[in-house]
Amino acid sequence: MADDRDLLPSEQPVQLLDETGSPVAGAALPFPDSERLLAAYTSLVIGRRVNDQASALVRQGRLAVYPSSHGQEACQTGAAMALAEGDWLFPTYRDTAAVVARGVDPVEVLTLLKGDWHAGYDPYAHRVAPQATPLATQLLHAVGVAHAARLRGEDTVVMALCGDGATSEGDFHEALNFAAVFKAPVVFFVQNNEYAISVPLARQTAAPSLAHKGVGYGMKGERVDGNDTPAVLAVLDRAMAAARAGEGPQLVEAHTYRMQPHTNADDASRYRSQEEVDPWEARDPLLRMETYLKRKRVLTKARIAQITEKAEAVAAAMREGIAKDTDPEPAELFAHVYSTPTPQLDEQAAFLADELSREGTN
Amino acid sequence: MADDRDLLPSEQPVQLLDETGSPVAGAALPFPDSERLLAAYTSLVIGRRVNDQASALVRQGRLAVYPSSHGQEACQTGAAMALAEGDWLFPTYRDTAAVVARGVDPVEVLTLLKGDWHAGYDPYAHRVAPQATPLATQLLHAVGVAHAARLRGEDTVVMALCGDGATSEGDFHEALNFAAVFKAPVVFFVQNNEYAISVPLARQTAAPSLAHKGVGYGMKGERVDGNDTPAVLAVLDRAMAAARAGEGPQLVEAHTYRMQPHTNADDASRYRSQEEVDPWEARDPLLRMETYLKRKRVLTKARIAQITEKAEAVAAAMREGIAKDTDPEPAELFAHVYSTPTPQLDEQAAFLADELSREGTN
Amino acid sequence: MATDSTKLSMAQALNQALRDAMTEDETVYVFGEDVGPLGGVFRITDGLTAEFGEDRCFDTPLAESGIVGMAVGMAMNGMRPVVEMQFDAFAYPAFEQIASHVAKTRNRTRGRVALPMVIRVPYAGGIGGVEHHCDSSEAYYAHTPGLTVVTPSTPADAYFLLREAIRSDDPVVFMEPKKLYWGKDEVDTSAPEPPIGRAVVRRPGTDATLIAYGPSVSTALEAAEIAQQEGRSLQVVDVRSLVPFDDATVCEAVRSTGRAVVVAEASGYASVASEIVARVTERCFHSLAAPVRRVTGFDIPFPPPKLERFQLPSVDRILDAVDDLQWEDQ
Amino acid sequence: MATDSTKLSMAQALNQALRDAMTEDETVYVFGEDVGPLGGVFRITDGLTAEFGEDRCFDTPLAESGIVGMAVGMAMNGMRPVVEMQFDAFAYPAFEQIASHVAKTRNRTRGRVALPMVIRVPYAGGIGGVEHHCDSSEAYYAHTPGLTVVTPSTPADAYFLLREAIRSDDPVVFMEPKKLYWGKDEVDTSAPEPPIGRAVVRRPGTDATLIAYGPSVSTALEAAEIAQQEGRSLQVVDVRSLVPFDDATVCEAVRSTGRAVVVAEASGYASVASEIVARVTERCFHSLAAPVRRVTGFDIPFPPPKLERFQLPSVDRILDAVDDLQWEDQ
Ligand SMILES: Cc1ncc(C[n+]2csc(CCOP(=O)(O)OP(=O)(O)O)c2C)c(N)n1
Ligand SMILES: Cc1ncc(C[n+]2csc(CCOP(=O)(O)OP(=O)(O)O)c2C)c(N)n1
Ligand SMILES: [Mg+2]
Ligand SMILES: [Mg+2]
Repeated sequence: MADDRDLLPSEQPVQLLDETGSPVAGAALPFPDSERLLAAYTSLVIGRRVNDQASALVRQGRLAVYPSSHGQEACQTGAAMALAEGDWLFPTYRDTAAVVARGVDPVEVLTLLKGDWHAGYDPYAHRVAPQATPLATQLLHAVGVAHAARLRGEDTVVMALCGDGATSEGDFHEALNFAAVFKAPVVFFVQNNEYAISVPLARQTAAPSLAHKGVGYGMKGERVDGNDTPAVLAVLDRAMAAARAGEGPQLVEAHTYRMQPHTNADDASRYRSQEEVDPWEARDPLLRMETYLKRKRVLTKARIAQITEKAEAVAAAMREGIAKDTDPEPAELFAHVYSTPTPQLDEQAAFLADELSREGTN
Repeated sequence: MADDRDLLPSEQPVQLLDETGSPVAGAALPFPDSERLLAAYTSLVIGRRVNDQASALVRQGRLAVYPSSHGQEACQTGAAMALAEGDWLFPTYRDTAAVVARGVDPVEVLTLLKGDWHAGYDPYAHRVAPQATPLATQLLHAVGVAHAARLRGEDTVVMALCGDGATSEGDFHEALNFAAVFKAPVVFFVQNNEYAISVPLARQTAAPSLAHKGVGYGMKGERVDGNDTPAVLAVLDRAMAAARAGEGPQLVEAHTYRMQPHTNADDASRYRSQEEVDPWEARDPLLRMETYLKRKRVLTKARIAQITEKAEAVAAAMREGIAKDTDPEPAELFAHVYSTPTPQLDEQAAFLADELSREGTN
Repeated sequence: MATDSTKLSMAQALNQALRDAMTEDETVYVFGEDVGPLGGVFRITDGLTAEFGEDRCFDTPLAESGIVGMAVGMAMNGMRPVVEMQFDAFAYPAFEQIASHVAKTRNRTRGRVALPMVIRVPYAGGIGGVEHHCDSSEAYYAHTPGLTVVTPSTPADAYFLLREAIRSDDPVVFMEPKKLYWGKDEVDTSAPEPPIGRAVVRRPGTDATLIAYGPSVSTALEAAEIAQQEGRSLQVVDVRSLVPFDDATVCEAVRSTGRAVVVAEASGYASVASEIVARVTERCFHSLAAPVRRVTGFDIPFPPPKLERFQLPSVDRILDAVDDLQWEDQ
Repeated sequence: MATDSTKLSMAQALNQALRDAMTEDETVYVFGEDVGPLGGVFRITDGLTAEFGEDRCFDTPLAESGIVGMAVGMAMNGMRPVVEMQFDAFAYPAFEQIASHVAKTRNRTRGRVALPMVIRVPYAGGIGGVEHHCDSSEAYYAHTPGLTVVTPSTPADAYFLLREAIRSDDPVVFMEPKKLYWGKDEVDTSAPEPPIGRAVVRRPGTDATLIAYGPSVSTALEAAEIAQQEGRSLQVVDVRSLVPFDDATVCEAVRSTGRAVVVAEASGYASVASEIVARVTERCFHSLAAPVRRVTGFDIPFPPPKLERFQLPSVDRILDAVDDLQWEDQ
């Protein structure tokens, strides 16, 4: 126990790139190379475009609702880029950009919010769990997936995402504890965006930081500037490597900010002032990376044009895909409840089919 | 955050009296005075007697089951003695000795295990909540009681007990977090007796200690030798005072050991060896206090005789009380479900009454 | 307290009930997720923090078991907490606290510890909500002895049921049909009636009885209206109080028509609708010309928005069930 | 695998089923509280850690939501977890995981993610257990679409139901009547039958049908035996599979006698017994000479040991209900 202080997170969140886009001197972790950063920048731009396109689709009435990660794209990008092919991602409703960065078609992701079905993509195709709505519940599934992989001797690591609010749920506690006891290879990545709908962080915890929650599980907590893409990458890379190396689960807290309302249905003016939001504009993760990469001359005008084009193509595909008529068949209601419908469901399906056929003939 | 290290518990559990019954030099906390220690010793002896009497009653078939705190009496005594009159105690099924030390009639406490009813005492009479069976659930009730008292401006502190196993439940997490966020005056007192039925501590947590769990809530954790009565008293006194002074909730972990099986129904030989148990005999809290108090000449032969007599009287009253026929009336089944029975329950009560009257006439 | 009859939405009526209860009784506390400055995601607690202060109406950390468990403690210690579960399915983390403590504490303690608390649960579908936001979870609570379970279908009932629930010395699970939040109706808060335990005949009728509650009452009334045009007179009973259940009113209604359909949105299997069928049949068997029919949700998880209309009891489905009540022979 | 017919207690039969399943399929994992070296508080997992190693049968930290949630993840990732909830009421902390994930994952993912997992729940009374150890919680699960819910009443059924549950690609809530753990009976593990979804007539009879499951089947059989002596022939159906429900077998039985009593230990309100009454009445109305009666637990929290016999369906109570089936006129 001589080393319990090692479990404490750093006093300040890890930062590699400051708010002006300049590298931080004497940083704790190595700076990712330019190639990786360029890929990250591309992902940031696409993530932002996906977020904003989805919000626009809500305004146009084509999606019911969208919880945007606008402003949190460094975390979204980092979460996806830190994964190897065999790894798993466990996202929440707010992590559409991460899911897309992992390779899932945005239109499939938005199936849920379009109202066609619940999870719209095949979780096994890219090893991405369905986006979780009941808070913190997915963290336990992540532990189970990781434990199963470990039992089979695979070197899979699972990245489990949640928000600051979700850390208050009992399942958060049970997940971290199970992972620690079983040394399950999970990286718990908390995006602390300072709000759970209207509830500010101070109402969520009295701890010095959310990363401090690791201590109670014998897990080192790490804090990172969540709007600093290189830092997020470096910290998550290290956490993934540690988990993969058998060092057990890791907890990373990213300090970021929810720039927009919880969803379009929310009215943030009821609980926070514009003055609080404004300073965060200057900390925008895209801006910061752009400044840096431009200064480094990795990002040229031509490159930016290319990337923008790519992002626009993604947005166009989203608009197109969402515009498509993909209405599910009523019969599907009974198809997936069990591997084989029960006699009761067969009866009910027949009832509905009959009703619909009579509707049709009326 | 410069002071997050202050949240870490001490490297070693606080000890005032070592295993040989000698005061520890340079102890962190003041030694309780002899009067208090004599009272504590009396309570230890009675607690032990209550435990062993209850176990005997089980063997005689007069109680269904008894989860004994034999060996944990220092914690039981400390938990009760740390309370002021207006304070509340939230005990578990294993804390009968603490409940008795708080002033509740042991026969009333054992109503549950005698099978007469569930909670057998009036929780308001001594401000002792019903003994909780569903693990960790009572910790939240403790927070609610404390919060209500604080809202009314009372200086009540609530002592909430649980075991090492219970710290793994989601409700443990939610209780500590709620208490910390609302600065509720609660002392969470974990009796770490190294087992949850058959499951050893190592399967419960990977943390350096359970007291480390406080850090994640911004709550200082404290560790204490749970078989060292003066230390338990001193640590709990300090925690209660801090909570009462508005410093928010406190977490105390006592290191102790479950000397006997989980209950009489348990077979501990399936999961632990006698060699593991044996060394703990020497750490017995009674023995240690007796040695010390004798050496200090506070405890004389006459005093011991007096105390033994007192304990025997408690045991005799237990035997007598338990032997009494206190069978509850079947009609009581319907009496307390609602403040006024529903028409449905009235109907069902009448049905049962009719059935019984016919039984009677058969 | 408002004394005039005014048009209020159910959301406004609930807000008024909380406001009036908090004014009248300083031991009433309101808390939950986002119920403070935001006023709740459905605005049921709108303005309460501003009016009564942060102590009386406050946000908690995000943990439902915590919310209910803390309410248990506060109720033990002289308060009357009213807590909000944000949506039906998000009350499930609190299930242990509800089943093992809220429901049982009075009985466990031989009547010594009462838990005067209200758990508000916005429930059911009809608003195009995504998964986990539309469960009809009333059966879980209604099956648990010790809980009072009520559900309003009008703004006036919402007001009076909530006032009575808060005044009750027993814990009440208060199920609010989300889709009815915004519909306005007359509410005369000065004309109290005691609705817990009392069903009400919403529409008289002579040929068959529709037994409904919460979100299904309006659909039943619509069906009755259309049936009227088709020459069939349907009586509509609003159960309103699932526990305790008003056998007298319901059975009298069923006996008077000899035929009945139970309408409820929840999946039918082992549900409150099953119970109503069972008890009505037990009590009115020889008055029944046909078996009591059910129009309920299918035994499937609540569907995605584009398919939800197939899950909800519809006017047509109710009328089909009525048609099925063996009118020709027997 | 044992191939001979042997006398086994239900506890032994369950243990054998786990053993055989783990031998046959290396993706079967058993975990929970005290299931490792101790072998479970009821010894259902006795010897499994010793035989299959600590990876295959292991103790977890003490957290039911954690246990079920981790099982969900393992099931997603190629395993067939079998988890134990130590007692009925201690499964409630896992309710959210069960209702929102275990039950819904296949459906949520359009059939892409199956959850082949079993949640074993020792349940019901009859063993003099103290509070929170005797709940009959089957209705909570049976009402939740997506779960298969079964409960054996004999050692042989215990064996085959558990084997089939583990083999099922759907999540199964496996309810074990605690009071039947120790009763021995013949089990021929080499003579498999597929019992999920299939009720069984345990005793033929012509005058009335007793419909029971789990802990109540033996009581129903006893009642039938006594009725026989009194000249009344009672048929006994063991439902066995609560979801899916075997309408065909149950209805055929009821139609053949025209009278029926449903026997279940759980509180009656909004219960599985309500469902059986409702569906039998819906389907067999014109074959019924009397309303289907229920003998269930009262709508009260499970009583303390000294009063539990009043809560359990008794032979007398069943016979009284049979007497009540309007034998004279109608
Ligand atoms: C168990 C549960 N309770 C409540 C909700 C309703 N809800 C949805 S999002 C949210 C806030 C979550 O905040 P946080 O975890 O910080 O994530 P963020 O939305 O900020 O990304 C709440 C209360 C839920 N989805 N699940
Ligand atoms: C929610 C819940 N799950 C399971 C149990 C069954 N159970 C009773 S005591 C116990 C072990 C508790 O261990 P610990 O918290 O260390 O307390 P101790 O018995 O050692 O005092 C278990 C698993 C329970 N009572 N409640
Ligand atoms: Mg947040
Ligand atoms: Mg312990």
